[in-house]
Parts: sequence; structure tokens; C-alpha cells
Amino acid sequence: MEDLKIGVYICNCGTNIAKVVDCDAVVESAASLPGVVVSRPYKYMCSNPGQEMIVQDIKEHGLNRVVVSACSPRMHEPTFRKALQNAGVNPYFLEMANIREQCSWVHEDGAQATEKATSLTRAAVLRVAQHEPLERRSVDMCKNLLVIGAGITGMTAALDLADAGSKVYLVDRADRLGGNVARVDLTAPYLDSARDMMTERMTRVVEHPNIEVLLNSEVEDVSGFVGNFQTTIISKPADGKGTPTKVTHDVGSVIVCTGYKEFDASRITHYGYGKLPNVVTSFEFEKMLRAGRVETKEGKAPQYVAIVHCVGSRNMEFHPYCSRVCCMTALKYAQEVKSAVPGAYVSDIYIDMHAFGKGHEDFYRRSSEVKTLFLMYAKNDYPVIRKAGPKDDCEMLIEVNETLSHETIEIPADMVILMVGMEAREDSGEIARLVNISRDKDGWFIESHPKLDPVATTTDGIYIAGGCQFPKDIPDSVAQARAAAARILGRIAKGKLDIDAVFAEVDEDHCSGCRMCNELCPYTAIEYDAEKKRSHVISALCKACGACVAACPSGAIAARHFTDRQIYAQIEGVLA
Amino acid sequence: MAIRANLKLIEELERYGAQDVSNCYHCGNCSATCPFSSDHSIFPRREMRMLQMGLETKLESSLDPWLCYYCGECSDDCPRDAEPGETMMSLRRWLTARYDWTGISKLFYLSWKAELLAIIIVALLAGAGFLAAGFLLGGGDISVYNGENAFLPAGESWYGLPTGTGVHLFDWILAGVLVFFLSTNCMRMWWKTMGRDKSVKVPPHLYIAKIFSLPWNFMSQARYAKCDRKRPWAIHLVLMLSYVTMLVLIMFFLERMAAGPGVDWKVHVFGLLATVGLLATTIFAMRGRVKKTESQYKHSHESDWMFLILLVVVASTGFLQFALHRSGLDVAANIAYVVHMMAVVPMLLLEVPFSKWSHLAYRPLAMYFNEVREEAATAAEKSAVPLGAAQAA
Amino acid sequence: MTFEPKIVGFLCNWCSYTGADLAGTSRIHYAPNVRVIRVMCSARIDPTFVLKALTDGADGVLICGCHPGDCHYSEGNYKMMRRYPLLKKLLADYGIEDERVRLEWVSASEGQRFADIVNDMTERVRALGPCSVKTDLATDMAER
Amino acid sequence: MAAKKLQLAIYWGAACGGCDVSILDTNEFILTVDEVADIRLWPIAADGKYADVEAMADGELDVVIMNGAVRNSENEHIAKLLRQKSKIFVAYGSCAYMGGIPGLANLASRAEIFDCAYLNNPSIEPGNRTVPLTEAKVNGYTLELPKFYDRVYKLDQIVDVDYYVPGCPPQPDQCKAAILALVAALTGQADPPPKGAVVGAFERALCDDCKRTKTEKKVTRFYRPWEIMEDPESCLMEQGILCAGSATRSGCGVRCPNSGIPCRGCYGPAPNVIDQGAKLLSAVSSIIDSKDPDEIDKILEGLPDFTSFANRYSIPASQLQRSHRK
Repeated sequence: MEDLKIGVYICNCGTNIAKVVDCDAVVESAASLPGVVVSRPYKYMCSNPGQEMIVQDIKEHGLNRVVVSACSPRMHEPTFRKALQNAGVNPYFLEMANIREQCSWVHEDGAQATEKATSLTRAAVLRVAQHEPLERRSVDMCKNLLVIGAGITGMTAALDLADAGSKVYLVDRADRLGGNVARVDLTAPYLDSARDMMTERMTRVVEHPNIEVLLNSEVEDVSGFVGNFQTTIISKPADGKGTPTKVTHDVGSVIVCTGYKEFDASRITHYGYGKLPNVVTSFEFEKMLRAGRVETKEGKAPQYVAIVHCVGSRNMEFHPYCSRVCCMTALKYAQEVKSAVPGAYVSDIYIDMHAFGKGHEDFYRRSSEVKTLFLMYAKNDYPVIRKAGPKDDCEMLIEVNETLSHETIEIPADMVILMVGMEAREDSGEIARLVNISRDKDGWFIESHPKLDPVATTTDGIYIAGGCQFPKDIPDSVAQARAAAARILGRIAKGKLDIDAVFAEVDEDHCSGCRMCNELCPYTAIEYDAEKKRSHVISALCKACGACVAACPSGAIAARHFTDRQIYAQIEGVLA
Repeated sequence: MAIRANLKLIEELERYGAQDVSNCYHCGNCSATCPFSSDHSIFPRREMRMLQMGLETKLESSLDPWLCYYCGECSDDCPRDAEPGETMMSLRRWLTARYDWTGISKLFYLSWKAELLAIIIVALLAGAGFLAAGFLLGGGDISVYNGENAFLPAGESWYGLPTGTGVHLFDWILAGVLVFFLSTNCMRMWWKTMGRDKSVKVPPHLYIAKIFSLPWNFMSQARYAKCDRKRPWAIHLVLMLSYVTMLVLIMFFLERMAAGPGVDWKVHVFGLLATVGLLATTIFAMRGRVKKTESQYKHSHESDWMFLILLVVVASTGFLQFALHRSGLDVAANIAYVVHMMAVVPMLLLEVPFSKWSHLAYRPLAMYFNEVREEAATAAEKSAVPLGAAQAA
Repeated sequence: MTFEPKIVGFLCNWCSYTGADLAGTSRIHYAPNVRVIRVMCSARIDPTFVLKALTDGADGVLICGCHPGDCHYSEGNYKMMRRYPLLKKLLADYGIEDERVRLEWVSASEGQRFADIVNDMTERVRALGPCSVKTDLATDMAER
Repeated sequence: MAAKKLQLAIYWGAACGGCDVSILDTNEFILTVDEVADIRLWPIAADGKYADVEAMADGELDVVIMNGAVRNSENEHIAKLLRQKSKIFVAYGSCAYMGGIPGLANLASRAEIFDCAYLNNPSIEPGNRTVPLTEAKVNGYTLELPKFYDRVYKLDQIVDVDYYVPGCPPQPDQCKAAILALVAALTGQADPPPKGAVVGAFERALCDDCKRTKTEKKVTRFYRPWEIMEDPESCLMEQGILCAGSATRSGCGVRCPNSGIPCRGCYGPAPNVIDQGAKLLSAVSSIIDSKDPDEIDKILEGLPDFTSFANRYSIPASQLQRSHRK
């Protein structure tokens, strides 16, 4: 290998670094380190002139390694890697020392800060000397797609990709398409019919030449890696008799749209669900609305209808989170009741009215204009529903500690609608294991980044959309479905997949096949080859955490860009 | 103990003029802008809530509606157009009906036709009565306005009756009837608002201590002056003073009022001023209600119109007969007088005790009661040993 | 001159290193004795790193990872959690004081916590005095 | 070819003698050695005095095969002497290579060792306070003893070593292979192995040659070998029996695991590993099947004295080399 020519650049970051750290001193000490041919300070290394300076030095002095002591690498590592690339040097020949966030901003004593900056820079120089050129590799991206769950989310995602020419396998455990939305009558806030929406989706899905619908089916296995998954699907015969059929397909991506399940209202005893005949859940009420008959079990039109919010949501006992759709659905009920039973009195018993969405506030206003009585109760202070006495003009009485008036009142009701919240499906754990993604404490699938990457997961090529990620309404679910589709289409458009150059590698000349590492990989990226008696890493699956590297008892696994030698060098650097 | 909510109450109130009450989502802007809203009574928000929830008894025992003069700021500031001002107004109507044991108020407020019919009947009876009294009883001369054989003698002894009677006597009877109804209803008001309220223990002496507030509030409208908007207060004050002046003149100076010819300025100057005041303010109000210039004029219940129309008629006919008489057209004056009385009698007999007018009694009373209650409340707070103090000691 | 401990910190990229950065952006001041080495996950931290730091003259070693359950790699930090007690046994057998090596969970939002940990550890190690491993081995070779 | 015979010396430092025996275990092969080489010094099999060695010219010996670690001044002295007189110096066996079993003493100081061996030990008659001295006067004569060092050194911590032959002891075949390789090199028949090479061993860990079937590993409890009947077919580690095989260079012929005994690591760390014990530690703890700290501690109680197991032959070669207790 040609001899080292290291350039060291100490950023002043205006005064952010320079006001505490004596940058010139750092420059000086760095200059004396082995292999360093250039060592300079500059006002703003990340600025264009700053980067230009690196490029120039690379041209003039033939630098083959660069150290930038500046802000956190989490901030500008990509910037400077680019600079190296532009100058024709492998971007991985860069190392940054964090002398701002972890030095000048947190230390007052100039001398000590300078000493620290010096040793961090020294460590970077020693480390960069050990760096190896790394090339990003690319693999083929299979256009086909597996969508798990055929609700509004799954169908939308499937259609977007199918329209774009991908072959889509749309799998659902149920014997019908449509998921939960198929159980809904009208939708808030514009009161348009869910049925119409679904019929349009379903017919398109069924008729689409690129979509293969697999009902009564379960995904048994997903193996491989982004762009190159193999999936096995088991389909039970529709009539339930006969033997299940098993098919395998190659897909490039998987979208999980398994949705949610509704909270079991009988878990809250105060509401007498299951005991009082006219206490129904929101989904049971939807059924009435779809049938066009809003009436009590006795077949009478209810004079008083009460709606109770946050059943199972927003309380310590069951689910602390908000289920997000119930408020608007409740308002929808208020309006639908009024139109079904014009004379009815509707009371809406809520904790807070969450009307954050587009058109929601207007919807709330309209619902109050149809004379809905809104009653506020405090978290964890449940209303209590009991059977009314013979003298009362109603079936039931609901006792509420009404917080807006500080009065304890009794509301008459002939029918009570419980707005049951959403919770993760029991099989979410199973699904998570199947596609190797993680779940939060409530069982919802975890996205790769809550703000910047909401539909991707920590497993590349596996996406989540709709209610399986967290309770959400139809617009949000559809948005996620299309977002996921767009993410996948972007990759399909590129045709090839760029795989990060940083991953773990097994040195087969030293691997003894002890299989210590096999179980350790969270991404099942380590495969054991029984023939060769060696383990090897599927680089496309590897996320470079390094767990296997540290655990390999014979030092046969190397973490690219985080090799033992590089880290040893860094240790020597900070301690020299 | 939980209070049973009457979800139908809101509809009942709507028939008294309440509007869009259910729009309210209790932001509290109304109470924030209202200068009268206090820690003891956070209105109109509290009333809006009680009404929405149908807490009938609580509303019935509330004095708050009377403490509001409907300057209209709350309605203007309401982000939901829930019209708290109008709600308070309709609550006053509703309360008036609740206070009234005869049920006439309720009838009037709920059916303007009934009210109108009653007014017409009483007017006709009055007209007939006066004509009869003029022609038959005294066999008076319609061409004579006052003096010995006046058509409707104001005060002199008259056909054997002692001096100081005549129409005057009728005034007093009328006043008696009015006072009877009004005072009995006021008693009921006291019972509903103070008497049965066990939450605050009111020692009787407080009633005496605070008694002065009654005439003071009545005359001065001082509280109304606290409203941010001054014009409604000014107008109300003028109207009220003119009205009272007129009342006093008629009850105590009728002879001198009627006497003529020639103008007895010492008396008539007041009469004229009052008339002008009455006409000006009522016409302003009517114009406002037609044009909906100010928020307190935006919504008009039929009872409001009756009130104004009667006032205008009374004032104008009163002035007319005065003018005719002074210009020596006694026949015309007498006719005008009868017409005048056809308006005055239903006004005093129906409107004052049973309709909008009754607030001349209820509002000052409410303020009086309110002061008494607040005094009692603060006294109670003082006497109770505060926790902090107990620990500190 | 007072003894300034040298502490080597191994921080996972996703939680602890970000948390340390947050301490910076929030301008939380803390002792300058820790020299941070970034690894992608606490699971990458090989016991030989810790030993290497001690033999090269570190007075203490601080290991930070995501809180259990929050690992960016879903379970990496549990591997560190398992190695740590055995590593402490080994260090004890070699006569290294307990407080010289420390494992802490620091999330990306816990800038203050990171600063507190650094300050606390710095003081504890200062109290222990310098770690003798490097000098011991040097003298072993020089005289017997 | 009738070239001059190779000059060979075999000597021992702090060792048990097993290494010498392992050379004899090559049986008649040793005669072949004798044909090609003059064995100038080999206390266990042939005669020879220090004086003879001191008399040699520097580099006169072609090959010195030294086993045993350096525990005292005599070990050091002779090691240096032989190094000076030799062309190729081979560290033979685990003790020479890594400090070996004597190296275990590095977890205690000299004072502690003397205290245990000569003063506070049940086998010492009460009142006897005899401890070794480097010099003692006995009826007019001065007796000298080598100085007992404060710690054990592996050979290359004292002298420059050309090749290493690991094992406790090295397997005869490996020994044979190593000697043949050296002879071949010295007689110009083959290139010499690179300096510092580990000869007579392989490049992978023991598992490579271990016949037991291996699967993914998750341990919920550790057993001492006598606590369970081990299944001869499956990996000992997977049965919860601590085995150093995965962290140990292969070459021994997998003798221990084949006879149901876990590997104890005498062949030293795999290539690229700087600390055999630390690496074993990392691997073994990583596969514990628990996420609960208390449960993990409980499971680890199944590994008493882990340090001495993981570094059984390699404490002087480990990163910390010895106890640093004050």
C-alpha cells in the first residue's frame, strides 16, 4: 500500500469551537503525528470553501486520508465523505473527531478542552491510518411485492404498485377483503359512504391482472433480504375442507398492513357491556347503521342515545394512548342518530374532544349544532351506567362527574354506544417475528424513524402502514400505504439496490463453524453453511451493529469500518 | 347525590327565545368579557352549561340572569356564536314565567297571539269602560276636558264621590292590582332563589342591612353603568327615569297635570321631558331592533315588540291629548285620552306584572338578594377557620 | 498538580453518542476526562477493548448503550448486559477496582444524564487514584 | 548429501517436563532426528552442562527448542544464554508460548505464593518458618538459589522467539511436523516459516476439527462436566458445559472433547486474537438466553473461577498479564 498522506483539518466553527479550544495548538500537535502531511485550521470546514480546501490539498499533496476535527460525525460525516469522493479519494478514508458537541460546548476550561481535542484528533489520525477503502455494493431489486393484510391500507398499497407494473401478492387471514373499514357505514368528517369507497377498491383489486389475492391465507415464512425475499404462503381452501396449499414467491419488498383489533368493552365493568342489552360497541352500532335500523333490543327507536368516549383508551388501567378515530366517529354517530331518529336526544360523554384533522373542527361544530349534549369526564373517573327505575322515562341512567360544571349528574339513555379503542392484534408478535421487526410496549410495530421515516422499519425492505403501526384514521392509513408504495417504487425505479459498505464479514479461513454468532444476529443475517461448516454474513441484511464481531471467539468476523485494529488504534490515540 | 338532567329543557328555553345554546363549548370568553361575572357567579358560561345539561332547579334558583343587562359583548365575543347574551335574556323570560303563579306570563311568552289578544280585549274593555264612565256614570260632556262636568274628571269631587277620586281612584285600584300580582311573584322569586337555597345560610339582619341597595339600584342603574358599553346604559337610564317620572306625575299630580287650560310649567316641564325621553328611547330601540344595529337588538322576542309598541302608543297618545287640550280642542283631547287609557290599562295590568316590564321589580330585587347572599357567603368563609391558618397556629 | 483521571468512553451511535451530542447542543457542562470512542452498538464492544484501554493507561472505562428494550438493533444492548457481569468478575480476579469499569444506559434524549454520569464517574475514579496496569507491566519488563 | 549435522539443544524452564516427554513420544522418530542432528543439550535424555553451552560460539546451535515459562532468574539466565548461542529459537509448549499452568500464579503475588506454600499451609509443621532465600550460609558454604520472580513470564517477554509450538503438551505428530519443517528449512529444502509463526497447529479454532454437531447456541444454565451426562453427539457448549474450543487454536486433534472433556485451551488463542480469555468471555456471555440482569447473574453463577478457566494457559499472555491488586 502506498505510504500514508494524512490531511488534518481543525474547524473553528466560527467561535463555537475556537472560543474554548485553542485550535492552533491542536493543529500543531496533529502536524507532528506520523503520516500527517497537512494540518490546518479553518473557520467553517463544512462551508464550500472549507470542503474546497480539502479537495485542493488532496490534489496538491496527494492526500490519501483525511481527518476533520469539527462537529459531531452525525452532523457532517456525509458532507466530508462527499468532498473526498469528489476529489477521487475513497469516502471511507475520512475520520471525524467530535470537538464541538463533545468538547467545546461542554467544557469551560480552555486548557483541558484543548488537551481533549488534541487527543481526540490524535485518535482520529491513528484510526484513519487503519482505514480500508470500502465500496458500496448493489444487488438486484425484485419488483414483486408481498402485502400482508387486505384492508383499505393493504388494498391501496397493492393497487399503487400493481398499477405501476409490479406483481402483488395480497394476503389476508380472513375470507374476505376490506378489513375493518368494510364494517363501517359512513365516514367522518364528510359523511361519505365507506361502502362506496371499499367497493371501488375491492373490485379494482379483484379485477387487477397484477394482483393475486390470497384469502384464508397466512404467510408462513419470509427469508432473504431487501429486494430478494423468498416468501411462503399457506392457503386454506375456502370451504375449510381439503388440504391447505402452499406456494412460495420471490418478492422485493413486504408491506405489513395487518391493522388493529377493537378493545373488548366487557373489560370495563362500569359500563355493563354484555349485561345491559342496550349498551353496544361502536362496531355493533355501525352494523345497525349499515342495516339502516337504529333501534333498541326491544325494537323501539331510542329517545335518548348516549355515546361514551375513550373506552379502553387514555387510561392507566388499559391503554394510555389515544385511539385517534373515536372522537370523530362519535360525532358522526351523533349526526347519524339525529338523522335516523330525528326526535332523539344525544349526549356525548368525552374526556377531551380531539378534533385535530382536516375538517374535524367544522365537523365538531356541526355536531354541536344538531344539539348534541357534550359532557366532559375526567381521565380514570369512569361514568357509571345502570338500569333505570320504573318511573324513569328511559332504559338506563349514566352517572357522570361532569368536569365543566363540577356537577355529578345523571343522564338518561335508552341506548349507549361505547367508543371502543384500538389495540394491537394478538398475532402482532407472530408477524413481528415473521418479518423480523420490533414492537413497542403496546404491541404496535415500530417504524424506522417516528418523524423522518414513518413507514420503513429497522429491517430493510419491510414496511408498515395503517393501523398496525398505531391507531389511525382512513386518510392517514391510506397516506401511509401510498408512502410505502412510493418508497418501494423509488427503489424499483433504480433497479439496483445500494447496500451500505459497512457490514460484518466472516473470514472463512478463520471461521471454525462454532456457530456462536448464529443466534446473535437480530436481522438473521448470519447463515450457516452445513457443507463448508462455516458461517457467513448476508451483507444486504447486515446492519453493522457488530454484535457478532465482538462475540466471535476466534476473531474470524470483522466489522468493516469498525475493525478491532481501527478501534485499538483509536484507544491508543486517546491514551497516548 | 346526582342531579337528574332534563335534556328537554333546552327546547323549552328555545321557545323563550334561546338560540344556538348547544353551540357553546365552554371556552369561557363570555364570562371573561362580562364585567359582572365574579368568582361567586361565573355567568353567562355557568348558565350556558346548566342549560345545556338541563339542570332545571339550579337554573330556577339562579339570580345571574337578572345581573345581566344584555350589553351584548359576550355574544359578540363568542367564538361559536352561541349567543350567551340572548340566552340570558331568554332565561329572564323563562324565570319571569316561573316566578308567576298565575301562569299568565308563561302564556304570554309562549304565545304572542294570546298576549296580543289579551291586550286587545283589555284595551277594548278599558275603552268601553271609560266611555261608559264618561257618558253613563257622570253623563259628562265630551266637549269638556276638565273642571266641574268634565267628560272624565281627573280629581275633583265627582257625582257625590269625595274629592280626589274620579279617574284617580281608578289609578289607585289599578296600581293595587298590579302591586298585588307583582309582589306575590316577587315572594315566589325570593323563595326559589333565596328561601329554599340551603347552600348559604343567610342571617335575616343582612336583609335589613342591605335594603338600601334596592332603591339605589332601581333609580341609579349604577350597576348597568359598569358595562363597558355605555350607550345601552344611557338609553336604559333615560327610558327608566322618564317612565318613573311619568308614573310619579300620574300617581300624585294628576290634577295639576290635567288642569288647564294654560301650561303649568312647574309640572308640565317634567311631563314633557319624560315624554320626549320615552319617545326618543323607544323609537331608538325600535329602529335598532328593525335594523339589528346592536347585538342586544339582534334577536327580538314578540314580547319585546309589544313592550315597545305599547310604550310608544302610551307616550304619543298621552302627549297628543295634552297638546289637543292645551290648544282648546277638548273633544279631540277627550277621545285621545280614552285611546291613551286603552293603552295604559293593558300596559299596567298585563305587561308590568306578567311580561317584560316585570324586570323593573325582579332585577333590583335580584341585585339586592345577590348582595345579601355574597355578604353571607363571605361572612361564612371568614368564620370558617382556614386550613393554612390552623396549621400556622 | 491534581490527578486528572483518563477515562475512555465507548458509546453506541444511536442512543448514547447522540445523547452526548445532545448534552453539547444543550450546553450542559461536564468533566473533560472522558474520551469518547463511537461504536455502532454497545454489542460491538469487545472485552478486549476494555482491557486494551486499561493496559494503555486508562484510569477508567465507561460503556454506554441504549436502555434495555430501546436498542436501535432491537437487542444489541442485551449482549453487553450479559458480558458486563462476567467481565467484572474477570477484572476483579486481575485486581482491578470495581469502579474503574462501568456500564450505563443513556438514551438519545438524556444529555443531562450523560453529563451526570461522566461527572460522577470522574469523581469516583479520581478518588481511586491512577490505574497501575500500564506502569506495572512496564516495570515487570524493566526489573525483576 | 553429507552435510554437517544440525546442532540441536532442547531445554526447559518453568515446566512440568511433559513437553520433553512429548518429544520422546515421537518414538523412533527421535532416532531419525539423531541421524540428522547432534543433540548438544537435553537434560532429560542426554548429558550436558551449562559450561558447555557457555563455551559455545554465538549462533553455534542451529535450533534451540525451549519449553517452560520464566519463573525465576535461572530460567531467564539460561533462556538468554541459549538465545545467544542459537540461530533459531523455538518456544515449545504452552508454558513457553503463553506462560501456561505456572502462569496461573500471576493472579497472586510472590508474597501471597510464599505465604501459601511455606508459611500458612496445613502441610507445614507448626513453627517452621523456612522460606527460600537466594543466598544461604550453611556450615561455611554459601548456597545460592535462583531468584523467584514476582510473576511468570512467557518466553518472548524475556527473549526473542522465532517460532512457537503450542500445546500442553504439543501432540507428537505436531512436534514431528514442526521439527521436520525446521529441518527442511535449515537444509534448504523449503522456505522457513515466517518469523513469529505458530508452527505445529492450524489456522482455525478447535470446533473446525471437533466432530460434535453444532447448532445455534442459547444457554440457560451452565454445568460443571461432572454435573450431567454429556451427549457425545452434540456440542458441549450447547449442553451448557463451558468449553474453550471455540476460542482455541486447533491442532491437538480434539482429544479432550472427543473424550467428553471440554477443551481447556492449551493451544492458545486463534490467530488475530489478542486475548484468548476475553474472547471466550465475550462469546460465552453473549449466548446466555436472558434479558433480565438478575437472571443473567444467576446463570453466571454456573461459571465459578471463570478467569482461571478462560486463561488457564495464557495469563501471562493475556492483556492484563497478572494481578494488579495493591
